[in-house]
Amino acid sequence: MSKKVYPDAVAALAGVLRDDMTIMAGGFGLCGIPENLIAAIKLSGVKGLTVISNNAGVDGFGLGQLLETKQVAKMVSSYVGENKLFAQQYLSGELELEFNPQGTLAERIRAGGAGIPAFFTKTGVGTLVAEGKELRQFDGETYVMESWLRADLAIVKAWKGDTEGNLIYRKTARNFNPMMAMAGKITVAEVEQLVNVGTIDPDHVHTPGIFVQRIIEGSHEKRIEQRTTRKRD
Amino acid sequence: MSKKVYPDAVAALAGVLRDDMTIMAGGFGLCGIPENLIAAIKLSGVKGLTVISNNAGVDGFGLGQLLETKQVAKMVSSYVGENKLFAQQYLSGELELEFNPQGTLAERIRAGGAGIPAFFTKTGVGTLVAEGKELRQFDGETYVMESWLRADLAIVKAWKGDTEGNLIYRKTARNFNPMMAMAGKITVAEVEQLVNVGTIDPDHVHTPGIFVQRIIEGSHEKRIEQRTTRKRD
Amino acid sequence: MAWTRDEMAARAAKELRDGFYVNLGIGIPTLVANYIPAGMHVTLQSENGMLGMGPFPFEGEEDADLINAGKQTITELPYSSYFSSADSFAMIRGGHIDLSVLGAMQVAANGDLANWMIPGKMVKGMGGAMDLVAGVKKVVVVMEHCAVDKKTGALEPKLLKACNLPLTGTRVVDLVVTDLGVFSIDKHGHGKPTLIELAPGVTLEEIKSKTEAEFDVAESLFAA
Amino acid sequence: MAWTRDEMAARAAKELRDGFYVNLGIGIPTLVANYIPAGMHVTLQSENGMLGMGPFPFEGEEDADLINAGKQTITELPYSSYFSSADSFAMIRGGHIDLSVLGAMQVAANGDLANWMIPGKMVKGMGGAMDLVAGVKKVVVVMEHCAVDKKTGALEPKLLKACNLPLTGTRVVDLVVTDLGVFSIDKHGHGKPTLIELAPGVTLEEIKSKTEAEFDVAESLFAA
Repeated sequence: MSKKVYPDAVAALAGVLRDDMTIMAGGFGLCGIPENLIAAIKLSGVKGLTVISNNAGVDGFGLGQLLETKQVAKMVSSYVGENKLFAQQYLSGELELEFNPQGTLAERIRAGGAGIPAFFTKTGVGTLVAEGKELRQFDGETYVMESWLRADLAIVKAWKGDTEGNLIYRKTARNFNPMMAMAGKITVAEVEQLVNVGTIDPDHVHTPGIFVQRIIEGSHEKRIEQRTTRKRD
Repeated sequence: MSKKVYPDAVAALAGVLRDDMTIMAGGFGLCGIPENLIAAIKLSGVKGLTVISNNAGVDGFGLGQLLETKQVAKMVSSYVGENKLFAQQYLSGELELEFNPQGTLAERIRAGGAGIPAFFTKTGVGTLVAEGKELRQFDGETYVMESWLRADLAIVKAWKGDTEGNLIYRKTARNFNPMMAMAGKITVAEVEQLVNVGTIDPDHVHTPGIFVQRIIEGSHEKRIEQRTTRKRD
Repeated sequence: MAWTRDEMAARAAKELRDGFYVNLGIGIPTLVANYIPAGMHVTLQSENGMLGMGPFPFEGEEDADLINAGKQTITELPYSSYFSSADSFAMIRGGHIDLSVLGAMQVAANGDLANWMIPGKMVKGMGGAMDLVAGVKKVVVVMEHCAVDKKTGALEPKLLKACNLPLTGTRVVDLVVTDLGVFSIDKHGHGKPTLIELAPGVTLEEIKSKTEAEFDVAESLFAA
Repeated sequence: MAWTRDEMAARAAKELRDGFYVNLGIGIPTLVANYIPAGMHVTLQSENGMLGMGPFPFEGEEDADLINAGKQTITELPYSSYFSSADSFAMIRGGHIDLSVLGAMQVAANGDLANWMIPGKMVKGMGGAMDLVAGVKKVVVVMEHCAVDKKTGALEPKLLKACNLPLTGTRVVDLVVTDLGVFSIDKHGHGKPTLIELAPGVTLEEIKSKTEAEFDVAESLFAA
């Protein structure tokens, strides 16, 4: 067995978690979230977390679970609309919140993984998001400087992973996971299917194993947030 | 037939080429270069080109062919060591040359495609590469600001492509092709196998069709620059 | 008679062109997909990481790994592709998407857009809206012409001289489709918006009385 | 007796650790791959877009689509992966590669490195060298201790007080392996390089005479 493979989420996070750390958590809504690793963080009781995640889960599922236990001190997100507990804790001042435009959030995380401390973007110029940030003209247009995001720990969810940490994602469950895998000092991945090396075509790898320090196989509820369907004719 | 599919390289470049334009050309060495499109540019006789490409081909093959005909006014590259004609034209002042570190070149091209006019990197700080560029400290380290690169035309080579322009590359022939596809005002792709939509697994697409305006199927010599082998035991 | 939600969507769909890559926001903009003319090839982008968004799945065929930016279950098409959020917004920010259709709380005469935040209310976040309006080549807003004050029932114009809500972007809107008519916006210049269409039965007087922004009226409307 | 090229590579290989991701330059650094200890798992990166670089192919099995950064035909391994140049240098610049072994024209006492350009000669370009030395966690230089002046035959030291060739990076080298010995560099501080090993039969006097930079000598060398 490769040294990257751990038996379960609790084992994979052993020695990694501490109070007041910064954690990136992959997923968009409830799609592609590291369910098992979130549960293990809840179990650990670690507190004062800064969590970087596009969304905050829903009440009782996903990151919503870490709000229930008040383990989260600050969220960095682009949209938190689906979570009543979040609103409550935010309005009462228990929870700090930093909104980033979704694309700026994604690019800040990529920059963190790619060794780029800052970059310029048009997104948010002239809005609250640009307040206090450096503006600059390029080719006659105004851009705002945004800085990288990095984390002590990144938790990501993939479809398949091999024992060297090579990951492939499935459909729109990819979302923020690949960049977060790059931006964590330590990255722990959970996959639906842990496979031997040689199983994944090297041309199909989405996240090369270099970005994954620990990996587990887990079972996933994969809850659907908005079940929309059409009638058969 | 999709509106993106053209019968050959000459047809695919019709109405696109003009003197003094900037062209990005994918490939690393002779690996993954758009052979047919380069040949069509040679045939067109278009002159005064600025060519952005990691390398400049070899004498008589790849971009080397456009040097023979003196169609290139300037190269933006990271390494041009394999080309005697290049050296000759450069030393005689016929050819302008801008060296970029390979990673800076790759990132500048990605930035061009991603709408990021400038970013900071550690690469090149304290060297000739950083001269005249803005330096800035982040977290106590010095970085240099680099700007985006965009092109009037990007020519790229992929393994398979479908009629909507979705591309997949093969092994290390991927290299600069995906970023260049993003950074061209018009991107023309040549592939070894043009397939119908539905043939490529949507999870395996490397370059989504949105980045490809025209596509051709061509045959490829795929010359090997350094044939290194080992003996069978 | 003012346009229905579907009629507004159908009007926005007239901005589509063959070969366009398009991002549709939540609400009325989503309905635009139903009005893509037959024979026209339009590819829908979903900013959570997909090109070639298909219709809702048949019951029982929902896939938790396949959702749109509104978190609704969807399907793929033969020419679909998936990519990361960073790649998705590289596509958006880099100007590769031809058209974005989205809703608004307020639009100003100069193209300023407010659609994400009401101070004092719980704020849900801007999601990808700021990136879309900053990056997409053409931005079409589809909205009710006026908001209704929930307490007083008074009509509040949404096409304003200047937005008073926090902005999503400055000088970003190209076209506004409301239930009463259509305005083109001179977002790069200093001209007024131009009313270019009126919903059937809506008078110039009515739309003027419900619009705070000053606007010009296209000659074609006088002719009609 | 000075170390051979293979012995220098073998010495550099002692810097490898189990689980390391490593980038090897062209020339002697490439030989390091032959000295990875049995049982140690080391993954080789090729900056043109590959992790898990395998050995040269058998004759007749060369693949034009599968080359390393030196443009040599290579093979893949069961755990290989391919990626774009942008992703490859994101990996390098982002500090994810543990060790880089590369050649040098000159190294300065403070870790400055020159290995890409001789003014007045035709310049081939820096390729990925500047990115590697700026981004990789640990940089090991393997080089002949002296260059030989082609005209006069005189020996020219390469470990200098300061480089006089254009730099590849400033304060980037951690360790220098030459045919005469091994020096550790205090690249983040102001200390001198420390000679930590001597090739068998090489005297302190010889190496001093062939080194321009001042250096300390590790105590362990006196003990020996």
